[in-house]
Amino acid sequence: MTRFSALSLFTKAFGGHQNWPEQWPDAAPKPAYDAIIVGGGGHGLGAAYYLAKKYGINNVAVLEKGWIGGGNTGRNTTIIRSNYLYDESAHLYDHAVKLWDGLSQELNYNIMYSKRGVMMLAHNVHDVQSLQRHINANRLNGVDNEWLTPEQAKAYCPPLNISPDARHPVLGAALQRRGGTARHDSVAWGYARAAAAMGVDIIQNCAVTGIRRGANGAVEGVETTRGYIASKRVGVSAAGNTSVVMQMAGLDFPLESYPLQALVSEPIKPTFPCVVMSNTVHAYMSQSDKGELVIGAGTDQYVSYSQRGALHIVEHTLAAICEIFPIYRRMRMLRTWGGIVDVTPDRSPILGKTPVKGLYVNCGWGTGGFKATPGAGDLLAYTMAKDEPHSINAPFNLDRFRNGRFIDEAAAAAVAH
Amino acid sequence: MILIHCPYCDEKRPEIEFANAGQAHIARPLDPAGQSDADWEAYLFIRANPRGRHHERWRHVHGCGRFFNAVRDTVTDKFETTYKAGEPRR
Amino acid sequence: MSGFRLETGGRIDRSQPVTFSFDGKAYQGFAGDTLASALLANGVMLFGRSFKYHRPRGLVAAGSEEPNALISVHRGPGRFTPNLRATGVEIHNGLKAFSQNRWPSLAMDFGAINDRLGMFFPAGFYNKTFMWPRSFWDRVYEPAIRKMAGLGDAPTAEDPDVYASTYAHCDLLIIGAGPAGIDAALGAMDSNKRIVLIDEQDELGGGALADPALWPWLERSVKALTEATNVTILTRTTAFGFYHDNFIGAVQRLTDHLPNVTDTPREKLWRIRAGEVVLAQGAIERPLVFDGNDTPGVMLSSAARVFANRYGVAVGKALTLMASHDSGWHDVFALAKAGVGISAIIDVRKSVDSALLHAAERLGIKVYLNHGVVGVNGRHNVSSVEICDYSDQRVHRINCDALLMAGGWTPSVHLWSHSKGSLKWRDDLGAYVPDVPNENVRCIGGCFGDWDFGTGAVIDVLPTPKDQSRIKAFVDYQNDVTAKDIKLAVREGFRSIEHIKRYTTNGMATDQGKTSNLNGLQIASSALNKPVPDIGLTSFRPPYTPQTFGALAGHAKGALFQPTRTTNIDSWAQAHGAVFELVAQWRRARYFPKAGEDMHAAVNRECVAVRSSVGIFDASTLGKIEVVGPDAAEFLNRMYTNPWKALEPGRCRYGLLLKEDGFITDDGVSARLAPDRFHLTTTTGGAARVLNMMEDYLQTEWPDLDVWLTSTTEQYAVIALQGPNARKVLEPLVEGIDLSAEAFPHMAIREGTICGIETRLFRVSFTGELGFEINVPTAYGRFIWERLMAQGAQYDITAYGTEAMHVLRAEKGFIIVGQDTDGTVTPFDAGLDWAVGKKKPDFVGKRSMARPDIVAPGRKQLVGLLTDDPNVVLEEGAQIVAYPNQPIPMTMIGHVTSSYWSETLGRSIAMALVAGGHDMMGDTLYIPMPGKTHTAKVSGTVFYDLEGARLHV
Amino acid sequence: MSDTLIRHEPVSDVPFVADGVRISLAPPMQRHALRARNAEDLERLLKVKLPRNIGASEGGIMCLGPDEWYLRSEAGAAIPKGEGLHLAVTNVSERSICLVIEGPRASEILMAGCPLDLDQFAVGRATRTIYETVEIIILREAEDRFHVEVWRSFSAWLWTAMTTAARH
Repeated sequence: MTRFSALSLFTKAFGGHQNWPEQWPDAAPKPAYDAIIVGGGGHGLGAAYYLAKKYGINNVAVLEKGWIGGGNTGRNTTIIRSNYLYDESAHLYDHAVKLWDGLSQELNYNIMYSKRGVMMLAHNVHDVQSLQRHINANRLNGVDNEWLTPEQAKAYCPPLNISPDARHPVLGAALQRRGGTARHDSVAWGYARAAAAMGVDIIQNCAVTGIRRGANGAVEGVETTRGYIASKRVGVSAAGNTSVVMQMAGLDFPLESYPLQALVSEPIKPTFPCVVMSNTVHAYMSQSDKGELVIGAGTDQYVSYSQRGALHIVEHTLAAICEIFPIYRRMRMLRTWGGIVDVTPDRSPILGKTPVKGLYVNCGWGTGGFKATPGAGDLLAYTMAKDEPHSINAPFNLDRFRNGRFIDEAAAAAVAH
Repeated sequence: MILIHCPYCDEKRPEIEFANAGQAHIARPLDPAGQSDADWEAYLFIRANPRGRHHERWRHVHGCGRFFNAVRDTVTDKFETTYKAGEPRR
Repeated sequence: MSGFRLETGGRIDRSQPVTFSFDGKAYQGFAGDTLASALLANGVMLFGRSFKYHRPRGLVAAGSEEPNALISVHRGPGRFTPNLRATGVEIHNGLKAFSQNRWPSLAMDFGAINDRLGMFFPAGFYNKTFMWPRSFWDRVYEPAIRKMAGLGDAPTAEDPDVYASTYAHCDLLIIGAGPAGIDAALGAMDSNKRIVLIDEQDELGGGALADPALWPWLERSVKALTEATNVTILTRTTAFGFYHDNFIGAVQRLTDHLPNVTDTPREKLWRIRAGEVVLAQGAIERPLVFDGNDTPGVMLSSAARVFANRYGVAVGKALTLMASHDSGWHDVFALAKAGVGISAIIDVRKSVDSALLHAAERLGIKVYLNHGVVGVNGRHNVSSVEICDYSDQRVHRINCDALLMAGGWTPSVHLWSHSKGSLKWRDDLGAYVPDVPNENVRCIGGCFGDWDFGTGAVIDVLPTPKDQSRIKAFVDYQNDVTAKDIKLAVREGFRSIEHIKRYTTNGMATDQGKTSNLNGLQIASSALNKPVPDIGLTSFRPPYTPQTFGALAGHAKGALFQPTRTTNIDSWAQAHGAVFELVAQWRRARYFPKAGEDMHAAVNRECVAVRSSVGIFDASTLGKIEVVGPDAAEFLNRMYTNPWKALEPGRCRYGLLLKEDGFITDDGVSARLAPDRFHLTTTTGGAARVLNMMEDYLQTEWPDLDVWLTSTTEQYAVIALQGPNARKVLEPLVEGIDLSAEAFPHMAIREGTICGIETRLFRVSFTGELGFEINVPTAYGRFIWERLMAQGAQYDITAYGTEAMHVLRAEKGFIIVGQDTDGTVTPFDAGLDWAVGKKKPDFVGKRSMARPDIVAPGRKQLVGLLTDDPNVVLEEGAQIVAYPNQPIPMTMIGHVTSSYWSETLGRSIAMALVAGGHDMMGDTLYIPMPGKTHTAKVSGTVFYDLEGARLHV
Repeated sequence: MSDTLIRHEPVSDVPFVADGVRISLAPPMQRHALRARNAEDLERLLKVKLPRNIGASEGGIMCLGPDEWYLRSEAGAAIPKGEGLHLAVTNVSERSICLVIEGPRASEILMAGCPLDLDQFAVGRATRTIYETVEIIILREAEDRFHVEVWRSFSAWLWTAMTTAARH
């Protein structure tokens, strides 16, 4: 693997950039692997990378039905934060944030992790109570999250409207300074390149059509559009399509998949210094390195795989944005798109073993999977390598829906992920 | 904004008059106490979430107020049919 | 100076000169000019700087596909708009336009250094560097990258303009009013169909506007359509998105073209539901890809024709055409006819239709077949071009001041694709055309690939003897994506067109790739050595062209953003200086400060008044549901945890509602008015949710029950009269109800009149004092309130708000669902076992309460907390630990849900959810806060009048 | 004491008038939600004829759902409760107010926020629907006159929304 650096860029420039090698080879499936990851998003590619890097399993294939990073990895608003309420969530997401830090250097691929800070707005007394509860819990969990007065919030994010006459006045905000954004495509590509360099096969345009199980019920391999591939370890990291894949193994899941839209404005010079989220008004926004305002909209109300959202969702989102940031009313929406988010009954992910031996799952991240990318990848890799969950992802098992041990951030605090 | 045929009003009405109510034909067990934890979990949480033909419930909440059932393709978002609550699965 | 105004021709009104400015310099144009045509007429060729290399750029197109000429418009405070296309800005007197992305000036831009260093910034360069030293990323590299990025400046002040929106319905929606669209409208005009005809330009005609021969027809047609009563014409309107079931979003621009700002809406959002949609959006000409194809003065030949015939502007005095398609020849002939000088026609093809050759000959235009442009001279304007004879690779120079490109045509299938209609590849056009529709929609004319200006060759990059790796042949002008960037992406293993797009950013600029996507596909296809259809097509995403946030938000601004619900008594609270809080959609009085009082002083006074005499509280926002029918009691018995069948008419009961998962979702006191009629109350925020949940069970699980639910939340204003003197205040005003303790005990309801108004009078208390809740028809709420205030004056009756209400209920240990419970709390956790009907075989949520983790020990349970220092009021949301001296992360065993200063008790009180709390009475727990760890003892949740004597007086 | 002194209405009693449209508050009236499996049960109780098709209205009674009717009557008219019968009569007289939208632009103003095709909405037809996010009941009283029933706490918002649309 050619090492990326200013120097290599400089020298290659004089060769007219003619001799850059492939960032990852376009592998064809081998008959068998020690481990297979279904789903070539950031989570799946990350899992393959950590399997090879940390757990010594290099004979790994990542099967992607389309092109890597083409699902939710390439369709989200790239928010990174870990200021979650429950210990389980805080530990899970903070594990990811710790891995984000330094990931560019580790992968030798600049994924542009920008610690611009994530600010969550409180618009009413209930919001204040719930954000205070977060801040206190985060503090004792060693997760940074601090309270800002409206004036402090305005100072941190000048476009913010803190007029007390606003329909939803800002009563304060919770700020996680380590939170921020990253360049979503680069995350997928960086993991792919680093994993491939360690022997992982990245196989695109290869859709899984079946999961073969042996007499004892354990996984033996997967049928794909490019033939049968054997492996006793299969990790499914297919986001919105998880239910479909799991049914191939005869498993029904507590999941529903909804369309989620996001949009960007035309690029403008730096104007928005951080990430702002408002769950009461239902809007969140940041500005990309390219200068676009990146805005997350809500989900549609019905199950859909069409990646096609409704206009009224966008109307409501932009009305909300214009209420919180009135200076942007003349800005223009450049592009909208839809993703498919898989949602569990408690809006927390499922990450661990399944009732089928050798079949592992990472799903249910809803609208918040990107921020967890390195953590989810690492924990899925750990669980597959040891055939048991890491203490961090142990609580995010399937059994909790049977036993009633929910990790329900939303119900607890009406905080959207 | 999809158009939804309300089987009670017998006309297509805009989506914002309706509230989706999740997967259809999941009847509440008559004897909840007699359910195993697994059965109860299935009733509460396990969903088909199919990529394709999907049975779901809608409520014409800002219309006639009725809950009803629908068959919709989740890939095209197109409705195959809608029918009144209590009518057999289609 | 190259561009100039022609003596005659064009649709501009030469009798109406218009004065405007660009970068501070005043210019003159005519009514009907766009900023682009007017500046061209003044010889301006340099319009902007490119995104990455800051290369000087001029116009490429004449329409909304323009990638280069992005400018900002200043229209006074709050009316700054960046990134507008000069080709779409209609000039008016006083228009102030500015170029972008340059410093200090458009002609002299320091950023252009990037161009010199361009070789170090290939596609994806940022992934490969800026990683060392690590700390530099946050502090040096990223800020620098961000500063370079972006196009126009950001708005800095609130936009004073208003925006409108509406729904509309029609039988036939025609999008695009070129010849095809107009013909479609004329054809349907005589039916009884409601027709809407939309076009993004300021007048109908589309391509016909650049073809004077069609103007008489156009005039007749527009007249006919304008007169037809069943045709609605929307100009300056862009259909930007095609959504489910023929639902189209369109934005109409109403005032930007007017010299004076008015108070009429700036733009209007049309949300159109159409029976049938006809797409007639035409096609967009494709540039050719060759070294220097971004030099100002290099533009689409169809654009040059539009400027000449529609605006009476020549883009130069000596034009050269570089063609691979016949259409360019026709353009050039039209230009010659309009009096524009043509120096040569160059065509990559070895042979073309002889008719074209003869026409060129007649006009005396020199023709070079089997030639191609391999270089362009001039930095801010074309001065000459190098052309190569492909037969012998010899290169020679042709002088010209503008170079026209005719690279073939791309049907505008954007909206078709939004609608999920499929596309098929046509090799002869080198383009995708509509195939199978997914909605009731059809494409006609140019966007169907159906045009009459001949054929052409499809090529990716013009052949050149130069070293391909050294030339700058642009594909995406705005994002500075060159052919070699796309080849680099392929070389680095990006094979899907989506990957190539994302890696190179080709087609991701504000023009959404209208002129670049197909060239990009062709180049990728040859680099990958695969036919175009095999490498896919990037998806078309709304909007077709960028649309303002304001238009999409429509009316929803300020007061109209979301309704603020107010009660009938709200106006009184406002008049009496209440401080309000927002609860769900409601606005509620939080406290009523007297002069000099802060919240705590006011709340203390209000609480003491209730405990010592009488207080009055507006409880109108409580949700109410009337449950009527023979099976009413049976239904409630199944819904709530409590038993209801034995409740006698005239009595009330506290009801606890769970979700089927066993967790508390709502509560409230409900009354039985008659054997078959109940008056339910719910929390303020829960009203709609609870009614929907009950309807759900009633309609789908128990349709056999004869019971009906009606929301009466807004039928009644509710006034809570609380305190030892409550009865004395009420007695003189009520008729038909014996208020004595014996006749009207706690938790009873009576119907009668108050001040002559019918009332449902509850004897209930959320304060622990003797209390009544007076329900009267909403319209009379304020009247009754004021009568009670008058009557209570002798007892110093005190209005109190939600904050005092919270303190008073907390002193009694009454919970607030959503504050003391949080969606993970069972009745047992909350200490509400008494409210669960033990004998009932079933109720909603019962089964879930038997799940392993719900019956397991160590669940968080609601308890009281008394701080060792009575003056310390804990923070709501503060976390609780058993051992204070643990390292981070600490093991948290619970959190404070409610915490107040109790003036009545002269100390602080709190409630908390604590793991195993019910077995911890008297234990000391710790609350670590920044700087100090507080200690508190676990107690019961009732802090005042434990035996409840005060309720029953 | 006269009613006007003791009633407080959420919107102005001064009509809004703009080019082609007039928006005004209807006088107080009685409103009842009628529910029953069989329309006959209600007809027997109320001695009136109920429209059978959803969307139909006659004699001040609108059919809003398969088992739901909305009765509007003059203030003071006696409406029996039907105690013990297999039906439900609930008094909701003061739950909502009625805005009268009239004039050639009436349907245009309504369609600014209501997604129904009111050009095709016959005179005499009534339905529950929505205006942006606010639930309403509309009755087309005449070609150019609509009655809009809206819950009181939403009526100020609706008034502003429709008068704003009318001004534009």
